[in-house]
Amino acid sequence: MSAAARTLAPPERRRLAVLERQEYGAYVVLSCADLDGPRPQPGQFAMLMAAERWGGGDGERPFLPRAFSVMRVDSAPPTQVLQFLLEDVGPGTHRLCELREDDELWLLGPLGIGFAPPDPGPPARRPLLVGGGVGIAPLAILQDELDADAPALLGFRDAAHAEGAALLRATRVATDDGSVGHHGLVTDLLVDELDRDPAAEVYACGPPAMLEAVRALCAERGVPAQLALESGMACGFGACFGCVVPTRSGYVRLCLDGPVLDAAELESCLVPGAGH
Amino acid sequence: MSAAARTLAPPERRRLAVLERQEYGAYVVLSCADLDGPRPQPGQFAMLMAAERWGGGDGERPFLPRAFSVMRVDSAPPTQVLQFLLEDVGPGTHRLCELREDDELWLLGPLGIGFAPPDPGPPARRPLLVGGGVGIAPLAILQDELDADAPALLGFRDAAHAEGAALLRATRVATDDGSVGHHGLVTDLLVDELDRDPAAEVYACGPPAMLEAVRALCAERGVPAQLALESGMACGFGACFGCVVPTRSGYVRLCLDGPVLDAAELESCLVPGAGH
Amino acid sequence: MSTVDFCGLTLAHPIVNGSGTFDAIAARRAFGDALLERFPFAAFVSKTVTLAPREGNPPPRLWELPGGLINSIGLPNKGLGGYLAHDLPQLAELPVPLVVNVMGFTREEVARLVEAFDAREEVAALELNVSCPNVETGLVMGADPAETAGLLEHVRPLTRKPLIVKLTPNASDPPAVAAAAQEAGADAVSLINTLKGMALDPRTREPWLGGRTGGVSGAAVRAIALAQVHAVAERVTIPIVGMGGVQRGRDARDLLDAGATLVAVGTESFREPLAGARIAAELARLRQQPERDRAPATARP
Amino acid sequence: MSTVDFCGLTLAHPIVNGSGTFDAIAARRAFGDALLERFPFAAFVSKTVTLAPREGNPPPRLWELPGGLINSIGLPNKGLGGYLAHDLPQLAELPVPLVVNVMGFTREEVARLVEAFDAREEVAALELNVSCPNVETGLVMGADPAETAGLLEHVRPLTRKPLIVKLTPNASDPPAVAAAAQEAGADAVSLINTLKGMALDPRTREPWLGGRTGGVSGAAVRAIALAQVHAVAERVTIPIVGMGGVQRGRDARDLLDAGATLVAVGTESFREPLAGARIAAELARLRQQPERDRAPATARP
Ligand SMILES: Cc1cc2nc3c(=O)[nH]c(=O)nc-3n(C[C@H](O)[C@H](O)[C@H](O)COP(=O)(O)OP(=O)(O)OC[C@H]3O[C@@H](n4cnc5c(N)ncnc54)[C@H](O)[C@@H]3O)c2cc1C
Ligand SMILES: Cc1cc2nc3c(=O)[nH]c(=O)nc-3n(C[C@H](O)[C@H](O)[C@H](O)COP(=O)(O)OP(=O)(O)OC[C@H]3O[C@@H](n4cnc5c(N)ncnc54)[C@H](O)[C@@H]3O)c2cc1C
Ligand SMILES: Cc1cc2nc3c(=O)[nH]c(=O)nc-3n(C[C@H](O)[C@H](O)[C@H](O)COP(=O)(O)O)c2cc1C
Ligand SMILES: Cc1cc2nc3c(=O)[nH]c(=O)nc-3n(C[C@H](O)[C@H](O)[C@H](O)COP(=O)(O)O)c2cc1C
Ligand code: FES
Ligand code: FES
Repeated sequence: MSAAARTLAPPERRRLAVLERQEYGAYVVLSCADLDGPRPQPGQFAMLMAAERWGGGDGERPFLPRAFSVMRVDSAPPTQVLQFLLEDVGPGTHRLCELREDDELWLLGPLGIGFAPPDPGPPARRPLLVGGGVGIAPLAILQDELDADAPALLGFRDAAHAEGAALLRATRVATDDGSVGHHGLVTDLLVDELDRDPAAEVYACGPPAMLEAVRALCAERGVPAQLALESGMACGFGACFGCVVPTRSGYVRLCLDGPVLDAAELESCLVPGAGH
Repeated sequence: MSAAARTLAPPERRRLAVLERQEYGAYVVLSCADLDGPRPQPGQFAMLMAAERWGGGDGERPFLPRAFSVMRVDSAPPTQVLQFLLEDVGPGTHRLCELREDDELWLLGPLGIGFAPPDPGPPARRPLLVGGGVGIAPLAILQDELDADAPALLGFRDAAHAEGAALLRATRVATDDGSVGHHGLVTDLLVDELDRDPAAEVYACGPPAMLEAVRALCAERGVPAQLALESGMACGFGACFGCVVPTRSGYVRLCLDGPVLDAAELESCLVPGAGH
Repeated sequence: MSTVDFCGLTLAHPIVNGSGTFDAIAARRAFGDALLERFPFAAFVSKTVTLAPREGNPPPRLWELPGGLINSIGLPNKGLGGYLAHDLPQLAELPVPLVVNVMGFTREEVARLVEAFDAREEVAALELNVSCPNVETGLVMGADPAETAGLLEHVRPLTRKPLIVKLTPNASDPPAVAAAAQEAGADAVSLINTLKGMALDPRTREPWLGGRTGGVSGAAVRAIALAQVHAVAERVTIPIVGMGGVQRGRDARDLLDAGATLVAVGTESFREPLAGARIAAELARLRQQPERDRAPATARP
Repeated sequence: MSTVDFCGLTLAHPIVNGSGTFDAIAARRAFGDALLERFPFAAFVSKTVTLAPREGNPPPRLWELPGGLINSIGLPNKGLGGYLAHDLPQLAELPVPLVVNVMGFTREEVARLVEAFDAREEVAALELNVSCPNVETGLVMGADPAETAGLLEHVRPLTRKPLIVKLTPNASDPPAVAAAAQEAGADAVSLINTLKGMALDPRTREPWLGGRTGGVSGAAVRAIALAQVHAVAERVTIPIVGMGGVQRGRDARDLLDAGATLVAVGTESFREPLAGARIAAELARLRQQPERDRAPATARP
């Protein structure tokens, strides 16, 4: 597989203004002005914290910054706008979801290694994007960068979450409760696609259980897959050794050697403590 | 002197909505709807904290509630509105000064013992109100309750702070920088008033140095004085023993046996740690 | 909610107060009898009583921390005589059992306090505050297993009332101290007391607190308290009163799951006088429907 | 800013990193050589090195606290051989002196580490992490004065490089341990290491951390660190590296005024990689114009 993608981050965190806050059902999209930041690669992430009052929430948290995939980059020089997709699951995401236009946040990034560009082949393989829940975020920027509109198979809990599908193109949706699209798992859609044409390369991000199902399926069918994982992070730049995930070559710091990992490196995606 | 004034507080803190936020130069006045709260006495105080994000400010504070004198009660049944006068001097007051209409705060109160009603005499003594800086707050509600408009002698640092004088009636103002009114200390004005007519009873609140000057002056002239002191408080209802001030009868908890103390009980108003 | 048995006492729920963090007599002055109707604790633990009266440390006595507080109150109290004459009758009016916390600077002092309260049937149990140096040996009683055992052997025979030993966290091995206390006849242990902390005056650069150093409490010590309660629970079989930074039902549940029988609320009462009642209610809810906590679990499909 | 002398090393300012809280090699991968141009610390302290390689504790390794963090990283490292072969050459490229932090489970292990680094001139000083049990005696070296003295006597003769002993706060009497270290020839002490803490999984009710317990750091421990640094400074004459919860110039100044010569920044670097540089600048400003801090003093007339 071709070289993975890392754009270096400036070591200084940047104070960015929120330009826009949009709601997509259960999700919030924050657009931030990052004028002189480097352009992130699909799959890279940033550490974010509100510039004001990062703390004093439930249980006197948050304190540490939080990791978020870059969902989309919108560069109309001189301005570069970074978009993030947020789901309120605790004090950190809650605080960020509260931010309104002109509020500010601290951003460190872009961080980590993103998705590697599709293998030119031969054999030529069509990219398939597979996302679950808020894990669809890095697939949006990836879809933007891929020449053709790669099909995006997206799984959600319910209709409110499925509204997030509007952020991608060429989508097929599955919901746990059947309220939208296929009633079942997104991996059902993946099986379906791979049955139609196995010459595919899978790019996936989502909760551990979903990623594990994707990994097992692709392994079984010999389909290459790049998986964007999650784990609890304190720093995002390799300082704390807190974000390790087990791989065939031992623990790796997900913030440094991931978050995108080649499925072949993983025995399992069920990282203890991740993805809650 | 007649019995000091304490209205009991309900043991449950109340969540109040901010109805209005006004600025008076360097000060902020918050008006809060306290429908079913008891009516506070002049000189009583409340413990306040923002209902959301009380924390995450400078140095990861605030954490504990903060004490504030009730500045004014505006009862047009069924609604009772409590007003507080705030000066931003640190993370707690900063957060409260940030609150806008419809934001909510937690209030516990009314707490402590307020000013005792004027001694009926004989000899009859005219009430004189002496305030410094944000210490003018309890004098406003006191002036409202006193039959006639008792003269209020008010000292401020500069013109921006002196705008607070608009909150009282019958005021004579002194400023440290001479930008408004008398160029000098508020005690100069007090000397002046006492020279004109020594048959007075003084009600004072302000920074320690000012209170101490008032105390010494009144002691020297045999003028009775009630002083509203300050000290660092954690609880406001006698639980922590943290707010003690030294009196002739030993340490007393200012939140329980004050904040208004009879000047005769004090050797000095310079309470260590208080007032900055 | 189901009642809790603690050393033979039957309590309405597992939430009590930490000694010195709630003055029921003062609170009644501030809140009136409404306090008795809504009393937040299942038992009341009174502030440390010493043999002689103490006026406490000079102010300032408080310094706020991130999610916490340093206090250097200095154990002000009326002394044994004053407590018996003035405080005990009023505390006896509370709707819950009374636990009296005592401290002495010699074993003999502790013995006299224990004897005095053993004689009072208003007193349901005794808590020994051993976070102070023994002036005879110079060792902090609660930091040294032998010191603690020696103290217990000395006072255990003097009362049949439950004896709770309150451990200090400023020790290399609190579980060893707890084990020594159990060996020597303690009926229960309580922990944690405050951690030693300090602040400097922003201007003078001298220690801010009149007592120079003080004790750290509040949310900031929560994880330290949980670790110590868990470690002590692995060493002793007697019941544990767990405390340290409890703000919510889930914090109380953590301590109970770590091995505590009761949970004490301290600093949080400063922020909310009825915090104890709220926490007891939250705890009851959590126990009925633990899934509540799982909300985040399903937050992502 | 005026330079600082520390055990004969001349440093550009008093701010360094806490061992294990900044991986300069990893940071260079994330930030490139821009890191070297803006390097935030006046000296670099590397993560604890052990004789044998360690992969560290199973995840999860982190739990967030009010104003802090529990970590159970478990000292992952390439071992002495791997460090010498891979890390040392890269760390030697840093624009600041290198302090190597080592830990052994026996005195002999520590001795071998000290000897190995004594031989490398890339290494400016050594820090001994004594927060672990001596497998021979079962005692935590840094919690017991005699253990610490014994270790020092064993390794002191092996190097002329400055030896810094990193103290654990989980001890009854850190000043006594510091005094023992000085007696036995330590050139400096550093404190505080992390406080023992724990968290339970909200769902399983089992310990959250793969290592079951972990170490508490961050703003939550600031006041505890200041108290211990102040107490140690009253007992020893050798220089002190103070750390624990430093987020701002004023936190650093508190530790310096309490007796520290250098201040280390740990957890705050996770929130801001260049925190060390910011704090050094804030400190310099505070020292030029201490009145800055007085602002609140005059906030009320
Ligand atoms: C590389 C990467 C990219 C990501 N991209 C996105 C994204 O694009 N959009 C998005 O919404 N999210 C994303 N996440 C997840 C996001 O970082 C987390 O949802 C966020 O950190 C949660 O913080 P919180 O305070 O809101 O919730 P927390 O309270 O931190 O809860 C989140 C989970 O952490 C655990 N937890 C609970 N309490 C604690 C505690 N005290 N300390 C430690 N863990 C605790 C539990 O398992 C809980 O379910 C990404 C994560 C990574 C690593
Ligand atoms: C009875 C009473 C009535 C009051 N009425 C009013 C009022 O009407 N209006 C009003 O504006 N104010 C009033 N105050 C004062 C008000 O309570 C304080 O200004 C407020 O608590 C300051 O909190 P802060 O977080 O803004 O500032 P802080 O940061 O708490 O600073 C305030 C002072 O506290 C000290 N300090 C600094 N850091 C700490 C720390 N970490 N821990 C403890 N102390 C610290 C310093 O001396 C500092 O100058 C009253 C106080 C009392 C006791
Ligand atoms: C202001 C204050 C006073 C205290 N006084 C006492 C005391 O007199 N005796 C005692 O044993 N513990 C005392 N403590 C310790 C508490 O009982 C409790 O152990 C500690 O505060 C931890 O609980 P918390 O974090 O919930 O406050 C005091 C704590 C505080 C904050
Ligand atoms: C994630 C993490 C890893 C650490 N690893 C080490 C280590 O390897 N060796 C060591 O001596 N101290 C280690 N420490 C302790 C720090 O060096 C420092 O003593 C402690 O974190 C207190 O400082 P702080 O509050 O600024 O973080 C570690 C701390 C953290 C948070
Ligand atoms: S998050 Fe700190 S090393 Fe990865
Ligand atoms: S503020 Fe707690 S006793 Fe007065």
